[in-house]
Amino acid sequence: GPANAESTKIALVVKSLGNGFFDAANKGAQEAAKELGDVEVIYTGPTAATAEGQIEIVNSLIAQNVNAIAISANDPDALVPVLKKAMDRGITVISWDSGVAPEGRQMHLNPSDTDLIGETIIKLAADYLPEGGDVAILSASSTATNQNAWIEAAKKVLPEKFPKINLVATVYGDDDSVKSTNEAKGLIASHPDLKAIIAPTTVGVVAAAQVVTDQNLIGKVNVTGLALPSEFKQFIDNGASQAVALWNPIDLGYSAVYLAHGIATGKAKAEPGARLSIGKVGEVTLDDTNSAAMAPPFQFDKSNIEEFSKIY
Amino acid sequence: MSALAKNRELWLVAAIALLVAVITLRFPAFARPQNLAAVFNDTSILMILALGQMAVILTRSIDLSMASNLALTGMIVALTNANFPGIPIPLIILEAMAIGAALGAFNGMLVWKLGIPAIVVTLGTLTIFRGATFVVAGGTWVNADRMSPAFIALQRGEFLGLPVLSWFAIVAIIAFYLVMTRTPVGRSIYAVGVNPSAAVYAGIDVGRAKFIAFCISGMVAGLCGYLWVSRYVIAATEVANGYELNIIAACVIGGVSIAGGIGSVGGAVLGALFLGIISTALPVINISPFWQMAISGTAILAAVILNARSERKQGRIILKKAEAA
Amino acid sequence: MHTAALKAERPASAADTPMLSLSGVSKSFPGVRALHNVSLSLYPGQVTALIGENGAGKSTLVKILTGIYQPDEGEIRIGGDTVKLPTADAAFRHGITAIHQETVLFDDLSVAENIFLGHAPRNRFGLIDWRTMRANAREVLETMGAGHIDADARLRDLGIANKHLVAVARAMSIDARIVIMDEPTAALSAKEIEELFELIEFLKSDGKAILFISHKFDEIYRIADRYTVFRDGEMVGEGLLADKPQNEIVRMMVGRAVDHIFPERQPKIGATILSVSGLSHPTEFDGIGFELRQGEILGFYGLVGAGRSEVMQAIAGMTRTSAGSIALDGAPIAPKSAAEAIEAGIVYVPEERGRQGVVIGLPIFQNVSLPSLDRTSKSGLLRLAEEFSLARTYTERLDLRASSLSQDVGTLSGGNQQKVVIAKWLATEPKVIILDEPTKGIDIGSKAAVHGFMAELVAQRLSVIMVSSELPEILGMSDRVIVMREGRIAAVFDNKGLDAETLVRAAAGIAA
Amino acid sequence: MSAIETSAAPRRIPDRLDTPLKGAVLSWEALLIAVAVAIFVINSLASPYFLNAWSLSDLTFNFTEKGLIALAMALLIISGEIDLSVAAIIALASTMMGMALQAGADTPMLVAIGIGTGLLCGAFNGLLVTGLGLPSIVVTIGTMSLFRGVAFIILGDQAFKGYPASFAFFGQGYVWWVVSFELTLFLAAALVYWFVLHRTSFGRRVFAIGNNPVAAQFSGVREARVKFILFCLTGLMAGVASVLITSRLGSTRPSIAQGYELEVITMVVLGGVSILGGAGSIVGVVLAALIMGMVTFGFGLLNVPGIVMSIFIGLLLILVIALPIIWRRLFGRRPA
Ligand SMILES: Nc1ncnc2c1ncn2[C@@H]1O[C@H](COP(=O)(O)OP(=O)(O)OP(=O)(O)O)[C@@H](O)[C@H]1O
Ligand SMILES: Nc1ncnc2c1ncn2[C@@H]1O[C@H](COP(=O)(O)OP(=O)(O)OP(=O)(O)O)[C@@H](O)[C@H]1O
Ligand SMILES: [Mg+2]
Ligand SMILES: [Mg+2]
Repeated sequence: GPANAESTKIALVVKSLGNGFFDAANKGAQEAAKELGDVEVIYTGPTAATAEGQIEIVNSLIAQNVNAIAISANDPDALVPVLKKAMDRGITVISWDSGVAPEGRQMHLNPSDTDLIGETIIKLAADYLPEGGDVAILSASSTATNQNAWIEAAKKVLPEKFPKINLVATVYGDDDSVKSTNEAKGLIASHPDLKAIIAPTTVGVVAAAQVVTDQNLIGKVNVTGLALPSEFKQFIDNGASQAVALWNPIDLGYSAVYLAHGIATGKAKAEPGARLSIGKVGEVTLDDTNSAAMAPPFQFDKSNIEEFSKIY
Repeated sequence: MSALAKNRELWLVAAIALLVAVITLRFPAFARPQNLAAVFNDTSILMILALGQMAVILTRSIDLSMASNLALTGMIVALTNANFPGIPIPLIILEAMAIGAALGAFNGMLVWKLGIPAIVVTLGTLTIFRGATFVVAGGTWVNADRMSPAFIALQRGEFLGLPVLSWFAIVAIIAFYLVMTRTPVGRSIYAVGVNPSAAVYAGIDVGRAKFIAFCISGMVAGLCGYLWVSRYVIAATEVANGYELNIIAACVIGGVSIAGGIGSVGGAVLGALFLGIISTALPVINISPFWQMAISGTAILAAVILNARSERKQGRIILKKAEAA
Repeated sequence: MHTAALKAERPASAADTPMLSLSGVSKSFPGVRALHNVSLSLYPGQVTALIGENGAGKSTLVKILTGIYQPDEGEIRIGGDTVKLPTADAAFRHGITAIHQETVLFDDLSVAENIFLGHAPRNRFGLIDWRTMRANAREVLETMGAGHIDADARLRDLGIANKHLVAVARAMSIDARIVIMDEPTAALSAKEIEELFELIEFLKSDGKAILFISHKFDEIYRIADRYTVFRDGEMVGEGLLADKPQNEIVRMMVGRAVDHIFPERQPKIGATILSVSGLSHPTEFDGIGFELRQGEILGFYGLVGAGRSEVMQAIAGMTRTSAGSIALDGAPIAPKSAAEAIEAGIVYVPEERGRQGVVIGLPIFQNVSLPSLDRTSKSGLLRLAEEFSLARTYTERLDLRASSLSQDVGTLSGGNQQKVVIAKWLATEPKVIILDEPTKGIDIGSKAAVHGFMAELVAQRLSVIMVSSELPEILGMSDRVIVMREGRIAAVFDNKGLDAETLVRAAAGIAA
Repeated sequence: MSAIETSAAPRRIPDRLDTPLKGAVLSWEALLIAVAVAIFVINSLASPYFLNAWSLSDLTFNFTEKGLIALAMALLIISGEIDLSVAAIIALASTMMGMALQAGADTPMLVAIGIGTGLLCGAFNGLLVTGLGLPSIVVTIGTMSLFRGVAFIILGDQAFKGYPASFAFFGQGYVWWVVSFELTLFLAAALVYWFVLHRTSFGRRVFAIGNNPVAAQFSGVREARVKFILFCLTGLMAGVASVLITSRLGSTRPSIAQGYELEVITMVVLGGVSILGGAGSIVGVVLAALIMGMVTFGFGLLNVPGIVMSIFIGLLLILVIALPIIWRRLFGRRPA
């Protein structure tokens, strides 16, 4: 392998640069690097969230002989060949946040348990709808692995746990503010009885909350989903949203680098059933697809958003 | 063909009416005045941009850099606002227009003074401006909590029952109408596109007219930079990525001839509205959003074919009798 | 001297001091010296005719006076002050207006705007006042006797003559002291020419100085007071027209006796090679029928816009016809493209050299070989040696002046470009060659070369159709002459003792 | 030259004046070679990882697919037309391959379908442009939405995956050592296109049309036919690129190859092809492809964000076009 006498180089490849969630993850990654010592984190990603862009980046990382690549993938399948090539050249590859198909990585770190996220996003809406009613999902891009998995999980729990909640539509805003805005408007227009919009994406949730605010629907339509506290605080404050949830992106970035370092240096081994330490965050256990899940999503509402918006 | 049938704007109005009617069949509330006003408001930015693009296309040029200019200017004004929240919004708007115009002038100078084809210049500045957006913001983004309330609120305010954003569009339409039809500058932009060599004989500096058109499109893109970031309350590198082709498509649907010299303010506005209605209506009538792209592609092709038919050059008609027949 | 003699007869007035004078003006284009040290004076209330052969530099002078071109050297004085005319706008402001030879107008703008673009009336907010503009346009057209033209019509929908009238109206709409007219009558009918002359009389009485360019001597003698003659870019004479008989002016123009230009030849005319009958087009021409015999030069005469080019382009496959038939060597052909016509053995040497003839950007040899590529290449592969030898054979026969065969054809002078154009179609070894205005815009020497070459071609049993608007050329070269008018054949003549007047009458539709 | 000159023996006109060498030194290609060498040297100095067989091999993947399309696009632009729909054609062709895969097609069949779809899309563009006489820039803005739109209609939020192992060779395989199949194909195609453009009568006609379509038609060039063939070729190359990308990604999404069209056109223009038609060379396009590949890969090695690279590419494009113009302004035209 490309182990060398100098520092361990770990690349944190994100879906796109200039996205608040990933910038927060980078913070955690840098923390981990400092803690581990002798680790250099390369924070990189394409400008537009495309698989092709990430492939070019992985190619240049391979050429740089990095020790490990930790990637949040724009496409679970398209990146597999190039990541396989990286592994062939002795580079440790893990995915985090948005996964890669098992053959393209050694392990995957889910920010949280998929089923749990699915349930949480519905619960966030249901908690404020005692009578039940229509809700709709505004997702990111139609190819986003993680969102699709959460939505699947959410649909599964609906009939048993939330019988009064009626999911009327699932639309895609492509993590683009304009598209998300149009889609949110479309949902509101075509479903007059809509009670909540669930956006399990930090871009979509802001767009939806802005639409609700602009159309004076505060109190009528509740926006919820996954949001960065710092970006979303004002919508909790103005009442467009009662509560949202998210895991801690800083911890996520920290964990990704910690795990990648462990596997790259041989301290840890990625195999089903293995328990891997992630330093100050704790430890995770790999399932039979070599995936692990971190903490359950954390909920933000009026009581705590102020505090967290200062952190991430 | 009667004069009526030849009038492109009327055709477009008919097409739009048909489109609205079809949508209304599936979703009756669509044709309600409030909803139509909302569609207009949603399309405001595209309309303003299409007007700027029209000025450039009329001179036989093209501005591929508008969307990038919008992103860069939007980022700069958002940063200005974030760092100096005290600056009044009218000044911010002036700043946006000035920066946009300066970027447009950069394109225009290269076209005018060096004679580089507009498509090459703006293909280059398309990536340069967007890259600069990333650089000026240091790779970060500006979101709602960093923008001042006034920055966000202005276009959402109402005036005479319409959102201020719609008024921006209305003022832009009126201004463009006056400039393009009633000022020597506007007419010289047309003249240059219709026949550049004849324009020289008429005392018009062709390069300068192109330069002015680029300044106009830049200024408009800059203004829309402010409108965009305050509308979607986010200024980021990716803002309006790829939007340049929507702007051109709006012009083309509106009957602006890519060969220059032909096009009207009404046409460009209607072309933008047509696209705006498609993009706002599809989610509403439960047509899969995956159909949207194919539908607008078909609309563009249909518009081009129709326009070409009405534009077809007639023979010179030497035979007197044939003329009468 | 003669001016001095006449002075006594006239009351001394402003008319004797030139309103505009030009001296020592020279202008060169790459490879062409268009003007050399010329001078010219225009007097208030008088019409000065500028006379010279094609390419003598008349239009170049007009462009200098209207700010389109900048002279290399020389001085322009208006009312005694030396002026610079860097742009068309500057010329307007000095009170110079012109009707240019090519109609330089805007097809997609309205008639009114074509007239007033650049000096439109404005309201008190500085905005263009369309209502006044339309009213003014109607007024200008009315005073010119062109009230039938709708000021709101799009120019594209007008015929060529009406377009020309709009160009005249544009010049009239500018309140100018100096009015220049570069062949204003070329596209006008007899009635419109009459109206134009009335207008000129009016301008004269209004004290304007007028420069009038025409190749038609009857017009010149009718309307002009003075003449200036250019030959090969030099001023060779000027004075009062009343003193000068036409033949002297012609001698000045040409520099030698006219009939020596054309080659002597003994036509050996054979059997019919091309026969055309009932050829029609929905809007451009109707019922065209004629025969071309081997070794014959068939002249096609007509006023500009008579439809000759359209007919020829139809025969050569470029234009679709609605009826009629063409037979070559007795076999019917129906070429649907130039490629098919060339294959059959009919080639068309177009009139618009720059647009239809040369491919600027390609070197000379590639221009020459373009229509013959199938012959010079072998199963699609280029063979440069073949191309060079083909190009050399034909260009040297035409005495082309070029530094090398790899020179971009765009760097050649007009006449030499024309030689390349002719060489290129000759190289296809056609049976019938159609030359549309073959000597348009080329100098006298080249003209002689082209005419000589035409004579050579027919001597080699080739058949030639020559479309020309120049009477001497038609009379000097043709064996027979067909006259076209408004898309139809008006008359057919054997060129034996044929005179210019007969042809002109036939072309204009005036009974003998 | 005097006007009247009695011609004695015709003078002999030489074939050429410049020796071919002199022409080559002053050519656009020479400028590009200088730029390419400079970038190569800078990359080698800036990153210790650059001068390495595998790095150089990986580098080629940054331009081979776009470069393949650029070859055909160069001919199309020289003829005075343009095709903005190539990236959309890639998406549609890839989608068709995915559908064929679902229907059980084998590798040769998949390749045939990918290329065939490209060809058909190109023919559709060509028909609209030459048959109806429409401006290609607007036609292809329309078909760009249409082709990708159809891919979205078919695929929606789904993906096609599970391409056979043998299919992976096209985008991931190596012919010999570090020489990938993609690079080999690109070089072979470049040779073919060079030959077609510079050594056949077809290529000559392309130049003639680009310089003066009317005169070319009058000279017996079948303009519509030539342009139609060029649109087909461009579609075909997009189809080929689609096979390579699909193979390299091992899957199909409707959003594949987003934004490639402008990169391809940038490559062509940087290669010295006049956007107004009539001039250009394949050597220039190949060099431009190499330069763009080296710039993006070199910046990548330094972990410079792609967006910052694009500033450089944009500047390079404008500078490379502007420099000769400024040069001519400053020092005047060389006497012929
Ligand atoms: N832009 C130009 N570039 C190169 N040569 C030119 C240009 N304009 C004119 N010439 C050349 O200058 C000479 C004079 O042309 P000009 O048009 O002035 O002739 P003219 O006297 O008006 O002829 P005609 O009676 O045919 O209109 C010709 O040899 C012509 O080919
Ligand atoms: N309606 C028109 N609008 C613009 N240009 C016209 C019109 N009619 C004729 N022309 C121009 O006038 C010229 C002569 O027309 P055309 O070729 O039909 O007639 P022709 O009899 O062949 O004349 P020529 O003597 O010039 O060959 C051409 O350059 C043509 O473009
Ligand atoms: Mg002239
Ligand atoms: Mg003609």
